[in-house]
Amino acid sequence: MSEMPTLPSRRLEISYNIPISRTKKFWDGLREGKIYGTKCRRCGKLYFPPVADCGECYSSEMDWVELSGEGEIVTFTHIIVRPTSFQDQQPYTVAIAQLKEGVKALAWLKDVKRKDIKVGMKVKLVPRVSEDGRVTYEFRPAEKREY
Amino acid sequence: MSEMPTLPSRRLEISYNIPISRTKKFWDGLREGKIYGTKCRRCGKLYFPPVADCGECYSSEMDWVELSGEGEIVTFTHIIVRPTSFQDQQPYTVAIAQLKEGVKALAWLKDVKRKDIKVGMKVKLVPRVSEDGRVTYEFRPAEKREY
Amino acid sequence: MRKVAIVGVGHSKFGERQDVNVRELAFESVKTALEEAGLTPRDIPYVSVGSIGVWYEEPLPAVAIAEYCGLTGSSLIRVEAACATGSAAVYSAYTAVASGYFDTALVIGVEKMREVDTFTAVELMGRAGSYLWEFENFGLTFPGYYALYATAYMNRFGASEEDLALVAVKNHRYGAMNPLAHIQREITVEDVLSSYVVAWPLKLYDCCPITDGSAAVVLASEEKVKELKVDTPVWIAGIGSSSGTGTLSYRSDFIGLDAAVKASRIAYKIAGVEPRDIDVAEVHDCFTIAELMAYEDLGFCGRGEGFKMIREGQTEVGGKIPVNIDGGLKAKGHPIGATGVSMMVELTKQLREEVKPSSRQAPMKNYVALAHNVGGTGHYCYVTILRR
Amino acid sequence: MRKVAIVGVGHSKFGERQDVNVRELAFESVKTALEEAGLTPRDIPYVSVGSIGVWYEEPLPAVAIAEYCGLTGSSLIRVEAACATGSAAVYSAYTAVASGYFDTALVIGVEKMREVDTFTAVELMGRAGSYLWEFENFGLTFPGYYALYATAYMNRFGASEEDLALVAVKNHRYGAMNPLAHIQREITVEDVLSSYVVAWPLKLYDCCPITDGSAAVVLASEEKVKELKVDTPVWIAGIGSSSGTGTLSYRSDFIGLDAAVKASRIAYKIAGVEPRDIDVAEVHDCFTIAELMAYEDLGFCGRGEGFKMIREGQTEVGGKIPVNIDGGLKAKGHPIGATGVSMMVELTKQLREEVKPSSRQAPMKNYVALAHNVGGTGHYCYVTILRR
Ligand SMILES: [Zn+2]
Ligand SMILES: [Zn+2]
Repeated sequence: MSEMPTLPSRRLEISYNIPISRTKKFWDGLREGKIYGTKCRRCGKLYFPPVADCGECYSSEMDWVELSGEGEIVTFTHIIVRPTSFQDQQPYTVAIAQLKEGVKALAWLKDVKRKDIKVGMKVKLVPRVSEDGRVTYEFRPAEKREY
Repeated sequence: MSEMPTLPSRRLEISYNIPISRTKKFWDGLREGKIYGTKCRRCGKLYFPPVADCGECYSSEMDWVELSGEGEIVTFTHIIVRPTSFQDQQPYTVAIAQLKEGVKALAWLKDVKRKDIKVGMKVKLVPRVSEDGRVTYEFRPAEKREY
Repeated sequence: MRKVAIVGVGHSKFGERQDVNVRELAFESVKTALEEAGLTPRDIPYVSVGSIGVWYEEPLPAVAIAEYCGLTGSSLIRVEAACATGSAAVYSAYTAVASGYFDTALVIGVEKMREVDTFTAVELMGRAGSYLWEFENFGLTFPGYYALYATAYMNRFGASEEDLALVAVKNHRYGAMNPLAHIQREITVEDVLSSYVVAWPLKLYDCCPITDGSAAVVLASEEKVKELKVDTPVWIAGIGSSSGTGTLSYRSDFIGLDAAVKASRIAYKIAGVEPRDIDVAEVHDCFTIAELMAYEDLGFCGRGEGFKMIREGQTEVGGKIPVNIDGGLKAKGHPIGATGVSMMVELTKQLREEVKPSSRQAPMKNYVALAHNVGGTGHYCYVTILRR
Repeated sequence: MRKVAIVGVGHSKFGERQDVNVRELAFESVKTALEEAGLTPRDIPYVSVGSIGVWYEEPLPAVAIAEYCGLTGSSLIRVEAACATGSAAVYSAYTAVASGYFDTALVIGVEKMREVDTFTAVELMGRAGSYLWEFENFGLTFPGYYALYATAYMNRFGASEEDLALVAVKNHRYGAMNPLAHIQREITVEDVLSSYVVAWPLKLYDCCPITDGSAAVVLASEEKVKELKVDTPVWIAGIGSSSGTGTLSYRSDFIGLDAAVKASRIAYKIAGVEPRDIDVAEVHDCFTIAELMAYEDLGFCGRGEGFKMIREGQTEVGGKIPVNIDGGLKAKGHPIGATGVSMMVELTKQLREEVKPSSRQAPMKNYVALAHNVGGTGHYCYVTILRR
């Protein structure tokens, strides 16, 4: 910060209670080891992340569809400079993969050395409970192998 | 809060270093027991709170003018329901007074019973250092008296 | 300048809506508005979103909502004018269509305020004045800002706390008839006077609740109105807007809002109408005092006469100018970015004479309606005049 | 639709500006813009302010700035389109004047990002994607979003980290000639490659700095331009805008921005020009990869050929289309709400052929210039074409 004279403001602290009623099955699914997407009953569009309403045909009748989680990396990055709320984490790798059901997913890629990660690499999206109790999901290599 | 299922977000914490270079004399003045306004050297307009540029004639040549602080209450309120960052304060009275130099000021009104506060009451604006070290200013009754 | 009409409206249930996130909440209104207009999201080239945010998790609400509603690819903008944000979003879409740039536009107003606790909401609203000179050391709150006006107004004109309470009683009476209102319950003057003090002289029932909600309107040019064969287009006859100082102590007095006076005079002039021509009005009653000042700022009565209008029932159905007969911000709720758009939805329905129950339908003589939407404490004001 | 011209421009020094607050910073640009136009604040009926806020203390910046600049009473609006906010503010004022509602308008773009620490700024920017699906669990950052594009682009087309570095080297070279730029220092490819990794493959010198700054432009209708006897009005020939999904994984690929392609095609069509007609362009180089994709999205070259343009020096002065010859976001800085307005200021000066030193003045053939302003990672895009 600058050495110009400043007045420190009052600290603002905010956290949100994000409503998940309409996609609760997704979060429950993670705890049961499942990755769900939603599929529009009217037009058939598949969504991941899941949605409760279809932006394509405006139907709100969606079916929950379990995804295989199997896919291929489309792109990735290693995030070194991290936001305040991720300062306690080690640098992490974020990847986007094309899942075999036709949708893409974005998540951390774990259990693989940085130098071994390539576009096109086969991965599997799996549920995970983080050290601090957050229910989330991550990619892992589909199989251990050498490049 | 609701009992609907929610996901608690990451906490956001923000505080600002507010630049005061161009009005530093005001804040220094408070520590010296003085209340300063600024007066445009070109068009003569007097400002309180002070400004570094004149919105009237667009000159940036301003003189610092010490104000008497003497004024009359124009309006006031007692704030009972307080923001998070004022939760440690007792309810407070905010008043706006017309100062005799022709500008108005807004500040807390202290040292007077609520029932004794009236529009038209004579007050004096004085510098103050708060318990937690903030340099600020407040109104006090111009003289102790009965209504 | 092309004529522009409202050709479809949508409105969510207002209230504590922790059953939906901000995208899902917006979808509820967008769906109905598009259906009414007979359009699909792919027919919409321009979308303006009015939302303040900060009390919900998405910092780019326009993008998140456009994605959710299948509107990605449209020309997209988010606007802010404090509590007049909804009207500013309408205005932005209005000039986009009036200029000839687009033939249709969708306006979405939405706010999700109940994802933070009450004191955080009070903090976030309180900061939205002149932070350094009013909040940092003096902890002003939104009720506090209006309380400063209430004290000055009552002192100057001899209005009483009971007069303020009458505004709340009227608006709750109509809110009780509006199934979309946050609070659908009648109250008495005694209820208001005995409710706890929030910022003296304003008590709990002088204040609007903290509300989640969304509203949407579809605008179309005159040619498009013909093409769509819209039965009862509601025309935007004129919009006036103006602003006030951020710092309250820079204001000349505390008995009315200069921005509202100026905005309304511009709107009247453009629309070619006078206050007496208005059949029904929505005014910005975030606090009871605000509605009384609005009567005066809008020229419904002379300065200092607003509290007489409420005493005499002149702003009820059957009175001189029915005001806030949907419950107003006071009972319907004030999801900030949605409020101005919600006013357009209500007035469109009033002008179409389709409000149910009929005790909540204003009688139409001139088919002219007015929306008065204030941002902050007169920091902004937008006045919109509609005509069938 | 009326013709609209830029008749006055102002621009603050960009940089870490903890010597001024947001009001004082805006004043610097507004003063020059009004002086150039020969107008006073009382002549301005409409003000649009582009600013994201959250990193400075005032939640109602438009109100605070209007007050400080003596503009209180004007029709006032704040707009947001993420990092394209400045262009959206221009667009809002443009339609307000083009529609016939106002004869003049003032656009103010301003951001004060250095009042919070760097990691808080990273957090605030990172949240501005799809909060729930990208930030909450995965901590995406703004460099991270663009890094996902860089990886895909390099993998697909065989571009190298050196190619990205060449963008930074070019823009720093011009930034070093621009006294208003945040970073006025030339760098080498080696400097870029050896700087620390922020979000692989992007390194520190692939990223724009965190910058404070303001810019302002005055718009006027054709009649007003005549009345003001403006010597060299710069006309807004066309504005196109579009949007992309908030959630990155909903995108079809990561080698270009759909919103930029669509926005530019709209702008070209309205202006009646083609990419080869552009004499000088400002493109949104928040990261080096973004400039390469911009060449392609704007049709300056084919898909996958952007890195060849930079290798061949085709976007320098003397090349096919000089790009970001004021230093770009990369060296001039990227005070978010100011950036789009700053692009208009620079292009206006280029079209007036008054840029000093002359090594930073693009040669004019058609007197046509283009500004490409992206919000987020293609969440928004505004493309504005100016013509003298
Ligand atoms: Zn569908
Ligand atoms: Zn002056």
